[in-house]
Amino acid sequence: MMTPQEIKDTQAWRPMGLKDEEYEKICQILDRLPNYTELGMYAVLWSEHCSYKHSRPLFKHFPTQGDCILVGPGENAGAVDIGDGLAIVMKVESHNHPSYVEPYEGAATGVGGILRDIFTMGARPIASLNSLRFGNPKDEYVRYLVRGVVAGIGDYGNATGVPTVAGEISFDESYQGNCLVNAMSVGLVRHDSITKATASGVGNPVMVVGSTTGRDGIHGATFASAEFSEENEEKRPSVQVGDPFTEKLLIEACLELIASGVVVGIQDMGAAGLTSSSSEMASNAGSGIEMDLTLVPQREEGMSAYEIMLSESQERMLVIPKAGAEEQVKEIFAKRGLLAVVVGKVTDDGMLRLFHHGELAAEVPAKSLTTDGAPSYVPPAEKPQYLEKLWGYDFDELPDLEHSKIQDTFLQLLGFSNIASRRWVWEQYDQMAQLGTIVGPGSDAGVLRIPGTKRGIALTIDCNGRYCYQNPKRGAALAVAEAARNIYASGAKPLAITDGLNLGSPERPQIYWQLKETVFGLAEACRALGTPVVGGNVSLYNETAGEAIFPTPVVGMLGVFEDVQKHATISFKNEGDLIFLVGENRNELSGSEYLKVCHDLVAGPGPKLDLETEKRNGEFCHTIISDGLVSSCHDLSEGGLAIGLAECALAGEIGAQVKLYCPGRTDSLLFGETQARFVISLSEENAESVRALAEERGVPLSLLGRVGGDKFTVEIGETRVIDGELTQISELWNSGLERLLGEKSGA
Amino acid sequence: MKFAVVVFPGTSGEGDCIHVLKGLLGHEVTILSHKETSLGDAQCVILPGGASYGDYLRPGALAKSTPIMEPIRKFAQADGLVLGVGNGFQVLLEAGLLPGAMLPNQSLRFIARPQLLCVENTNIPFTKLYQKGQLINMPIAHGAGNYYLDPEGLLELEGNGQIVFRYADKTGEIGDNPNGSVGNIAGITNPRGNVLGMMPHPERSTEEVLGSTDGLALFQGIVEVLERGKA
Amino acid sequence: MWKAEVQVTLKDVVFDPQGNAVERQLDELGYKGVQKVRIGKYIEVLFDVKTRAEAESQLDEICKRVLVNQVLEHYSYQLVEVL
Amino acid sequence: MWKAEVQVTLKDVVFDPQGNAVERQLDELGYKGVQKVRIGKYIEVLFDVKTRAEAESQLDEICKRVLVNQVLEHYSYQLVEVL
Ligand SMILES: Nc1ncnc2c1ncn2[C@@H]1O[C@H](COP(=O)(O)OP(=O)(O)O)[C@@H](O)[C@H]1O
Ligand SMILES: [Mg+2]
Repeated sequence: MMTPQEIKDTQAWRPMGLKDEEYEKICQILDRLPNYTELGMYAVLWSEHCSYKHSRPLFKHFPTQGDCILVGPGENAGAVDIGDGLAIVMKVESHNHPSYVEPYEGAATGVGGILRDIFTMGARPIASLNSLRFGNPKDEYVRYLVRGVVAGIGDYGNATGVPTVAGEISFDESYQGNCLVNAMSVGLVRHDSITKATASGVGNPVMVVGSTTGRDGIHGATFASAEFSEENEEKRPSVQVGDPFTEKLLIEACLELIASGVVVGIQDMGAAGLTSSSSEMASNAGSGIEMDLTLVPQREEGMSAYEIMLSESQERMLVIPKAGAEEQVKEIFAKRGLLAVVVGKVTDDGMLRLFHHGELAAEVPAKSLTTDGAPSYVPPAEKPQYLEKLWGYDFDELPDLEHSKIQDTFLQLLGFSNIASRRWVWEQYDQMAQLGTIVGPGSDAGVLRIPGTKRGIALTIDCNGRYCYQNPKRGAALAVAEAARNIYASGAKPLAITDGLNLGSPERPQIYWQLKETVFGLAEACRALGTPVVGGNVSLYNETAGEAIFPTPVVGMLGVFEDVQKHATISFKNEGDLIFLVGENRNELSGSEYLKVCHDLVAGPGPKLDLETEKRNGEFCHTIISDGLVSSCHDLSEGGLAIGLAECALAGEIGAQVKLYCPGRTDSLLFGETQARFVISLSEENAESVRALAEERGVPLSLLGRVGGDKFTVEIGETRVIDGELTQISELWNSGLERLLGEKSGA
Repeated sequence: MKFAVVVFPGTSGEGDCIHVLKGLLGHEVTILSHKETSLGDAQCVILPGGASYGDYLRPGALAKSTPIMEPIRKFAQADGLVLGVGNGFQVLLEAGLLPGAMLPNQSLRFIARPQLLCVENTNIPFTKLYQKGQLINMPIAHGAGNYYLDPEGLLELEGNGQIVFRYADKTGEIGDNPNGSVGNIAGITNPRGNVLGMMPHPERSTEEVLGSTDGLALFQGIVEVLERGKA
Repeated sequence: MWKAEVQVTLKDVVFDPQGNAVERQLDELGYKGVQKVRIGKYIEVLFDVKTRAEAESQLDEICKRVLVNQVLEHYSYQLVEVL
Repeated sequence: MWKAEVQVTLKDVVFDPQGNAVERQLDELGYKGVQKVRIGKYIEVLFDVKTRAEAESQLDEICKRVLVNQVLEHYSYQLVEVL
């Protein structure tokens, strides 16, 4: 191993991803030259993945306070009060790079990591969600990625007994060389059991629990902070094999341990393993930690201090119990065949001090490693040029859709990768485990009941990357708006969000501009809709060969029901029900799937945003659902009105007859993606009350048609422009994804 | 009634069974760890779903040789009622308490969805409250439900009426097979009819809000038989 | 120390869904020469015992009790002494 | 015709959760001599080609493209001529 002087002479920090000035800063902090182990620890923790050094200064813009917020950003996950002394803990995390290299294990370990963030807080994981982006499925490698990622997410969640209740998946060339795999996990905890990552109480023992430590995944965090390149492919073994079995044992052991009341602090070992967990816990408590690395259970011979500190072996946690409780901790883990070993103790000098084979291997101020101590940058920002071109597009140039072509266009969209039913995906996920799921995937939001109460929660995760590309700020706000709409449409009240920011390299001014705008957009929408941010994840450097992905800020939102029986689904239900549109159609096409699929065009600034209208229309839907006035409710998103209506009919396996009046363009009426709209169905007898309420609230409401029969038809004026047997369009829609993924022959 | 639910390391379906047996039906339920060597005074033993040992090696392969399996074997020999659901069925197969074995689903994908079944045998305690030929709706959720048995074994199974459930489609025809199982088999019993293994989840179809109540009759059937036995 | 290399294969009469899927995929990719693919397990077990006989008898038991499902599978193995 | 017998194993540095769980279970069952278990795949591929060279070059390609995940796995094989 290199000496400190050799490090200095050979500039060994550079290949580790540290800048020269960062090395200088380390020398200042230590007031000496760092040794190799210390340098490695700084390199990993000061990577973008761990320190958010390019994004952190922006976080202050997020609203993070609210009556229901129990734990905001900064902990392993946020915690939100849902009443009755209960809280929901939630967080999103990305595993984009590992999943691109090894989709099955990359995605699986992503799920494992986010589950640990949840049960670390003392919460039992009760639901998972995921948000996925891939390139064009025509490409063989893309199909391989999709298959592997979905199976990996499924198998890990299924084996740990956590249901997947919602998610999203979409395809665009922008993700061709860089897929996105964001996993979200949600847990339930009593307020008084919420546990934090803190190493307080001088003299308390520090214990490593769970799996053994090996050489796997060393430098995974720096890997996730670098752009994709050939060279990176060589660092491959930083992907690991997930171990859902051990994870399940770990969940049960940790929850039992926390319930026993002896835990002072607990932290999972995610990116940068022992280094990040120990320094964060010490830093949170303002304490120090001293460890003898020789005591860390190792699965390989001859591991160095550097390797032990940087290993990202999965399914491990760091626990600080009260002094004297060591045996109790060991027993809880041993019962399940898991290790629990004292490796050190809490000190009061703020230092992270590590011994290995009797020698001092590293000694650094714990705080200097964490986000508080890491450097942070405000890089230059510059509005990208492509925007002017997009925004300058004149939609009058575009010929409107002829009536005779509508049917074919409708069918084409219905079977298209971004619109066809996601059944192929969610059927690989156990949606019902734990028997809490009242509405699983296939509606607008997943709905769960909360055992022992009348309450329930609604969960969704959303983002339209193309909108964000066309206008990052507005697109980000629209992601929040869409999530809220999905919550409202299920009958719940939006409470809070967790976000996952996926963008390109912040070191490029145009991307940093996107990042800034994205944060502003999220913040603005969260303020307007009253949903604070309780935590999130940042994944930057999502680019290949200098091409960045669409900025993709995924928004995971939590909503709450006082009475979960009063929820709605998207399915049309009763013959004869009236169908109404809530909200207004605008004459706009920008950002739509239609424009992309049928005209291969991305133009304009995306759909307009009006947060007040979003709130008004959403709350209106929430009210009529709570009052039991509607049979179904569905918000309109990709594919617009025609597709949204068809989705309600297809989900309910019942036909619908719709009559539209077309004052503007036909294509935007049918397929435009104007926001703040919902389709509801209700019985004739409830129509008056719903109309009256709409009027009172100033919500536009228009009658579209009736539910019934076994056909789906749409008329414009006197012309029938869409006319399909439900069974036929159902086949097209249900098998669309399978066909595109080349899985149709299946068995 | 006294039910015992067996929990192997990694098992996750015990909560669903307890919710139904205790929460909905009001019976006594004890949890038995895999290390237990006695079933206590349980009147019916349930091996629940969820991936024991992470489904490593083969589903059920590592659970089958745990200590608890010995008393279960004896209990079954003494005509005690044993129900294996999902992973529990796989354990019963691996342990040889039921004939045959499980292969990965033919699609090689995990599949979770509502599923129609046809009840073929109503002469056993578990299904006495169903009608022969009745079409029932129960969710499935498994990665290896592709039941295999050699042709001679299959003939014997058919001859003895040991096939209890088969997959069926909306029209009531046998088919819509989700996993490629031989003969569209979804559940089987032993020759004496006191051990039932099935891939569909009756405990997940016991409440209208969860989509179906068709599984309730299975538990009620068990209770009826046990009550009569006691009287 | 003895190292066992165990091959576990599906019996010929048992349909192999995984092998079949790979076979079809290879065909689609244009490997027309590929006639058949069967997928089994390859398990390495390291024994810390003195004699080959000891290793062998333990291995046989382990295969039958845990590693192999004899309803579906066959197995064969090589045992080699390692330092 | 040529028959390839391919052993696919996890790279040494990669942790094998399955093997680890089997190892622990064998220990519980009292097989104290078992030191380590690693679980991989054993794949048989039958080629209808004339020469060993042909079979070999196809096999290598197939392993890399389909059978083996080189991020995590190694492979080795034997090729034998069959009638
Ligand atoms: N990756 C996924 N995992 C689980 N469920 C998914 C996934 N992708 C989509 N779904 C489900 O499919 C349905 C349709 O998805 P989407 O079109 O994104 O809905 P929406 O437009 O209402 O957000 C939703 O119920 C969603 O939860
Ligand atoms: Mg929606």
